Amino acid sequence: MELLIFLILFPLLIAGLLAVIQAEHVRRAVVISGAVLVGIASLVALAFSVTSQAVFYSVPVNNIGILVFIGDILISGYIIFVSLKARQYVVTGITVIQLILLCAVEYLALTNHAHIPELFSDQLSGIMSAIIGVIGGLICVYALGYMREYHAEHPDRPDTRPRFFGIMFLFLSAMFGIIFSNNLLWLFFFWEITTLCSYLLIRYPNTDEAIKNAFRALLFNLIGGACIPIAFLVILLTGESELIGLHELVSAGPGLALIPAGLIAVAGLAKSAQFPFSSWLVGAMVAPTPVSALLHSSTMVKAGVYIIARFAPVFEGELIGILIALIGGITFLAASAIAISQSNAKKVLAYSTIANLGLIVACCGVGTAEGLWAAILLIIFHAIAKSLLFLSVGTVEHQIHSRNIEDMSGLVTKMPRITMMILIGIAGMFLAPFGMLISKWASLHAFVESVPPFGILLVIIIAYGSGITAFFWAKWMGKLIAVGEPQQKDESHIPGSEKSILYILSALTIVVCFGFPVISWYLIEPWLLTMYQSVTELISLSNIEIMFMMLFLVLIMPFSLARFTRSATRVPRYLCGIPESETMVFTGSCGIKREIELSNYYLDTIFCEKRISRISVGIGIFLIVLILNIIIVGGGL
Amino acid sequence: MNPFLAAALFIILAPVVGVLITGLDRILTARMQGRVGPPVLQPWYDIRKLFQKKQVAVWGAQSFFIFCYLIFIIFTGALFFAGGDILLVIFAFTLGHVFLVLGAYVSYSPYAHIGAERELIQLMAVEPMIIIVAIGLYQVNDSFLVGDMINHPGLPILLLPGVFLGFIYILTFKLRKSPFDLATSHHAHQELVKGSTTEFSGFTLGMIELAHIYELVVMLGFIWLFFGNNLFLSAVAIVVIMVLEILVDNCTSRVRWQDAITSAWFVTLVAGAGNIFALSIM
Amino acid sequence: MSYLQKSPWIIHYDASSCNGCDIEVLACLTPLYDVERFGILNTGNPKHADIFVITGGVNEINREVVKNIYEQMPHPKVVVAVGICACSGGVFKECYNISGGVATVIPVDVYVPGCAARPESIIDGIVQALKILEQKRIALKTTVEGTA
Amino acid sequence: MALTVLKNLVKGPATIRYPYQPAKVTPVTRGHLVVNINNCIFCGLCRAHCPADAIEVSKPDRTWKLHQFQCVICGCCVSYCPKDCLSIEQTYLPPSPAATIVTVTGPDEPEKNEGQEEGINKKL
Amino acid sequence: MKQPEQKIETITVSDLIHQVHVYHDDGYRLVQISCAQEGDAFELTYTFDRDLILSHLRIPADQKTSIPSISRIYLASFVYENEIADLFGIPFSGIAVDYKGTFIRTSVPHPFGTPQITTLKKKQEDQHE
Amino acid sequence: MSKQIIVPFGPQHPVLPEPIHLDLVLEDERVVEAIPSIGYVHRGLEKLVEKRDYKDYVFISERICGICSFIHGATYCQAVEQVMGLEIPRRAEFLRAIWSEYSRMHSHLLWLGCFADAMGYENLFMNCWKVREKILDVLERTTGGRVIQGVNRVGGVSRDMDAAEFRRIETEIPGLRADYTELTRIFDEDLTVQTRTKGVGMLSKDMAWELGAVGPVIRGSGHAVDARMTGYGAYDELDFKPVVRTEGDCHARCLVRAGELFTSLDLIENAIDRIPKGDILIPVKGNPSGEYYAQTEQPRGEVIHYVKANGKKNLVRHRVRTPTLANVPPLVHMLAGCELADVPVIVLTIDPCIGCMER
Ligand code: SF4
Ligand code: SF4
Ligand code: SF4
Ligand code: SF4
Ligand code: SF4
Ligand code: SF4
Ligand code: SF4
Ligand code: SF4
Repeated sequence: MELLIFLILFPLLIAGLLAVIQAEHVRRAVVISGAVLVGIASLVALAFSVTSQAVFYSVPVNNIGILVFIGDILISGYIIFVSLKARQYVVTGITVIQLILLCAVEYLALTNHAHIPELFSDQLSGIMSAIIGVIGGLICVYALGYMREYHAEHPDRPDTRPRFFGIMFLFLSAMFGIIFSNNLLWLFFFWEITTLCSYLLIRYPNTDEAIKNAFRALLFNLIGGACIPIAFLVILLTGESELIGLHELVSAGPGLALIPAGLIAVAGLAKSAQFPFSSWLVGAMVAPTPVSALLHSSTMVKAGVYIIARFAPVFEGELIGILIALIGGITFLAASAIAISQSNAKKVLAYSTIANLGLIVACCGVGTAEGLWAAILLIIFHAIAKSLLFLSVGTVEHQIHSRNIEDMSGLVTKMPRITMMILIGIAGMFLAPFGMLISKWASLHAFVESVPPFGILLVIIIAYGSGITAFFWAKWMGKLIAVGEPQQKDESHIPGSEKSILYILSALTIVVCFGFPVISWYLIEPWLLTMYQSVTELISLSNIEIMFMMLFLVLIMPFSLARFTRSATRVPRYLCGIPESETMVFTGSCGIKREIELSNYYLDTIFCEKRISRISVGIGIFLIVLILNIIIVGGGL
Repeated sequence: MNPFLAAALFIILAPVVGVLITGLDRILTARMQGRVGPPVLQPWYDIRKLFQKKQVAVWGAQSFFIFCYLIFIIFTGALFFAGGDILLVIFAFTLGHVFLVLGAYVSYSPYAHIGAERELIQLMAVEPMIIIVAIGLYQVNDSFLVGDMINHPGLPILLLPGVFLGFIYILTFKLRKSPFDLATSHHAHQELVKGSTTEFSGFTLGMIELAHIYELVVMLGFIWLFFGNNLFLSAVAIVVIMVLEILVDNCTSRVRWQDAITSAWFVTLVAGAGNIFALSIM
Repeated sequence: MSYLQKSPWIIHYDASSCNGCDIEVLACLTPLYDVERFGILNTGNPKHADIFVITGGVNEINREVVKNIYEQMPHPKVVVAVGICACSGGVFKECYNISGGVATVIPVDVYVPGCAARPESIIDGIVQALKILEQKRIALKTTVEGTA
Repeated sequence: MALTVLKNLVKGPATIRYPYQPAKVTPVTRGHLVVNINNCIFCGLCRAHCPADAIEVSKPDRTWKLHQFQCVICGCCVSYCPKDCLSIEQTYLPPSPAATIVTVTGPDEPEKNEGQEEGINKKL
Repeated sequence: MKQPEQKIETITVSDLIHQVHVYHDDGYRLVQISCAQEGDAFELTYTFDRDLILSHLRIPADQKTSIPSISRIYLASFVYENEIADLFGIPFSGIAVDYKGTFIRTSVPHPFGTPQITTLKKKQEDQHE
Repeated sequence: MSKQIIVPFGPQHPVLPEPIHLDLVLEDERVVEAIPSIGYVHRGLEKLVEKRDYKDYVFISERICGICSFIHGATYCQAVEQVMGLEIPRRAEFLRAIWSEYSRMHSHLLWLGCFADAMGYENLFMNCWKVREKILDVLERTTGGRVIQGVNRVGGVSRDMDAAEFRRIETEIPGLRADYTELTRIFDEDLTVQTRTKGVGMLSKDMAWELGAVGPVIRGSGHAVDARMTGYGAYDELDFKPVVRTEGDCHARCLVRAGELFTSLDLIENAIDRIPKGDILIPVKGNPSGEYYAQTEQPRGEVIHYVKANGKKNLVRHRVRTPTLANVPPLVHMLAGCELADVPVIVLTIDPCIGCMER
């Protein structure tokens, strides 16, 4: 399977190229062709995974393990260097600890050399690679137009675009590495690359806030990351060195794998921004929007849930799994609640990302086949819909110069197309015929039967969470379509590349919704079959019929629009009898002319950001400590 | 019964049943207030009247969203009576309400806007309990299909007393009855004028009224599920619950949204969640 | 009989009356008179209303308000002026701030005399208004069909 | 409250089913103003004291005019009439689509017969 | 029943603030401010109450010189002052909540301060065009 | 960016029976600013005094407001009588007191109903108004008008009540008392009413005095300010005790009014017991000259009728300082920081009477 090597190395090559290219049009060509090639290759990988069983592949190079180790040392060295420079001594300390642990691991691994294939690919890898390749590629192309405008608007910020695009592609490369690695030492190496890249991308604006938040991201990911070498030590000290292979470890069953899997899952929790680690993701919003889209929809955070999903079969019915699921559940609930109190569009997206990841983590944590089925669907739908949302918000931001949802009032008249796409994205996040809701439905099905009574606990959490989710999404939709004074339609300033990417993503959202049964039959179910041997029919046929009826209804609806708009006569708004002197202006008390101003509710007396995050960080820390305790006790036994 | 036949029957019969129930509700309310009240068919007259009026709107798009609302409420009911997956019924129901809310938002009028926000608060308040109802019924029936639930030979309510209680509590929200008629109410004297429906008139308002009637029937259908295949008992229960709702409507003032949502969530947690949690342990 | 006559919804506005007539309008809704018997509801919202029940002689700043409410009501609609003030300005006819009767601002279809107008008179007035409402609906239908 | 509600339910509605049942009136109810024109001397005192300016009196034409939709039925004129020919009756004026002015012409002074005319002048 | 005579104390405009302060410090409640025309001039009367006994202060006024507002002492006076300003056209200075002539909007400016408007309306005006 | 919602509240608003306007600025549903705007009922009727005979003007003064119609008329007459130095028949003063108390009860019941309605308590509204009809029946039976009584004259009243009528009233009183007890219990004890009124619209004792509140508003904040204590008219002979509560919230003001219903019944019984025989109207000759501030207690609080005359048949100035106007500053104070849902409750709690406020 040279394709795997290609997917890892090709983006690396592009990254190298981009880092040196200064000319903008050349960069453009390289980025577009690189993205297209990566996208095609990833789809080919997907196609392969449909047709074949898991493939294993050993890299035909000797002593490549040493190279990986050297790479690890270089990354750590760089981090130590920048953290010392920025006086972030905690970061330095953790990196040093990590390095020491890693040396020990390497020593053990060398003395006890395992013969396992370094790379492998199965249906899950196929799905992930398609997400990374296609959506990641699209985001990179989108970034071309976006970053030009970004620098035009912020002349004070250093323009290091060659490096920027280099890192973006490096990131893709590392993501492919993570999903194709079978050797966990490799996986860790790519893991650390993503951590480093995210740090670099977040601090891109180079403001004090960006730097601070970049270090926060680095710190949290390193804390999580430090758990992985410990897991390696456990593996290498307790058993056969073959278990350093991902596939081998998962197949070994909970008896041997539970403790390392638990430790690696903690790293996954940090990476996927679960409470108590969530604040790095919110802070990362200072970065340019394509970065947010890349980190929070299809890559970075997905690496976290990917690794947990990989180990999900190990967690089935185990206490550690339940605790992980609870962390996911609490995160889902708390992050959704906080999203209500936010008016910054990117923050809403950030919190809803955290919430959705929480749901995925919860599904993985229960570890049943149904749970995993829901988790994978969630990963797919979330990646598409969220990147669509991030990118369209980025576009809007450049047009109206605000990220505030309140400023998007009546956007439907100003930018009807973009608004339509935001609406599709939002609908995709919570409305009935769209994917996220199918997944939510599936996860309810999954939880209700699993590990009583904890499954029911998760069901209750979802029940509350879905009401909350509906609130903040619906009010945003409402804001977009609430028309005070019709504005001049003006979409011409939007770069073509941005627009076309948005079109592709919205089309994808709809296509995937239509196509989800196909995805389920050809990808998810076969994969689950290999993991769980027996798989029940997860979505019965009648439900698919229903889904289609609903989709049909939604599609047919726009046609009735024309008929209804014509017949009505326009009348002014009801203002208790006070006439509108001009549109939206009335004469109020003291003879003052007032403009009608409407804003959404933020309910911050109930859904107070500080209070909720303080409480849930507390719960999160408690649960993590509990997990680690169980591991220590379990390890000691 | 053939699911398509059942759905068709619902679409045709629900307005009849709904109008009668609403009409009787209005008479009973009037009698409780020491008045005579309107004729039984008054809701029907109202809807027909609204369809006769000339259409006015702030923006034409309003009607579109309300049309979607009506369609999805009807769809929800059809799905329900066809015996579909109850979770999907609930999601379609939510979808319908989101359309209502969007319709209210469109006009950018202060009262409709606040009504829409309150409508969303109500949605948020009842959503957990409705999902818990579905889960509780699943625990009893081992199936999410309404079609299976109505064939339950026993009385699910015996296992789900808390869930039933919680459901009745949030039914007040769904029927837009005092003390939880936050977003819009049947009579005019409220701080929001007509809340979310302020900017609708004529045909559009007629569609809303019709949708409310369908909604009522669906909500009463949920009560049925608590009594399995015992038709007689469920009919009695529906009557008793309706009378109880009307009584509560007449014995309370409207509460603030904070009290509404916290009390609904509290009841959901204690009665609803407690009940299904206990069931899962057993 | 059309449905319009079975379900007349009213909106009430006090265009500078002395309250006497307003409380009688409100009294119509209460148990003793209970106009809901005729399907009459007080909507409080011009966009839902068919009948505009207006009291008082319309003062300077109310002119705009009254017009605004009237315009927001969808056709067919009728105006019932309740009380002597609304009919002609009554004792306040000569006050500097009173325009003198609702008819000076919007067309009135039925006048209900009385100071204060009795609930029974108000009911009679609304019943009369229903006939006019029906005529207007038919007129409206024919003009619409004529133009179409 | 539940008690009150149930009591209402049991006691039945308090509604007077007007117009199927007659309206409440008392002997002193002020309904509308009438004039006995035969006794009127067209002195104009009623006009002068009417707070609503509802009356017009013309001695030469021998007419007594009442703007019915302007009269607030206060009874002020009644107390000033030197001939006690004004009185207030209990029944209410019916609503109408146009303002009503009642013009009553008195009998010619010399004959003093029963020739009384009532002209209702409607205009909008 | 015959009530006791009411005493009205007439003071100068410059004394007003001081006197009102005295009332305020003695725990009086502001009951009202009224205005009436006195020939060509106007008079303002401030009424206070303590233990159910009314006390009145009266100052002369005209439409040119502004009267100092007492709303810094009795906030509630803003309603009366705005009303008098609108109806009589007597200017006040420093009203805490100044409606600037929009408190009571009238068809004619200062109806009580402009003598000619008494005859503005004819008796036999046709109401129903 | 401010998260504000601007709501024009009124003039046409179903919770407001009368037009008044508030510019509400909300954050979520919390009121951050509420500026009232009035003038929607300003007719300018005080100016009519320059055109009408001072005796005929009674009928206009009664139409200042259709709710406290009777007391307005009586207070105007009282002011003119004081200016003219008239000693009116004692029986007339007693009759005025009886009718005043009936007016007060009808007004309070009306208010209790509207107040219930402002909280969305429709049934309670209906019940209050059902009881109120009984009061209106008495008023119509004895005066000829349901809401505008028209029996006040300068120099007395134009109608008398006979002994049969008094007996009838006395037999009706126990029934009314039972009705009042029932209603008061609901307002006092109903849980939902309590959540909507307790602690809402706080007006401290000091603020109430400082802002010049009157009537039930100031009595709900712990001051015994009631013009009836001055003993005008027949009140000096009746056993009157003001109803005072100290909580200063909407609930307290509501209960003050409910309590006054009982006080009124007591006063009526009292007056019927003590009413002297005699004339009800004395002939009035001549024209008044002088000025007078007449102070009486209306349902909404103390009202001041100021009358100034210069010996002609037209008065120079008639001015009414109505209770609602005095209660506007406290209202603005109470509205700050409340919830949108509380706005109608708080607005109604001063029992706004825009008709007389703006005249
Ligand atoms: S919208 Fe504002 S923050 Fe965003 S790029 Fe433009 S100027 Fe910068
Ligand atoms: S801490 Fe205060 S400001 Fe911050 S979210 Fe909570 S309530 Fe709002
Ligand atoms: S007609 Fe009479 S009762 Fe009616 S508003 Fe006018 S003055 Fe008042
Ligand atoms: S009853 Fe009154 S209003 Fe009518 S005419 Fe006589 S004085 Fe004038
Ligand atoms: S006061 Fe009597 S007699 Fe004189 S004009 Fe009038 S009705 Fe005739
Ligand atoms: S007796 Fe009577 S009618 Fe004759 S002049 Fe005197 S007031 Fe006039
Ligand atoms: S206070 Fe109110 S009710 Fe009383 S007389 Fe004045 S306006 Fe009428
Ligand atoms: S306060 Fe209201 S009810 Fe009372 S007199 Fe004034 S306008 Fe009338």
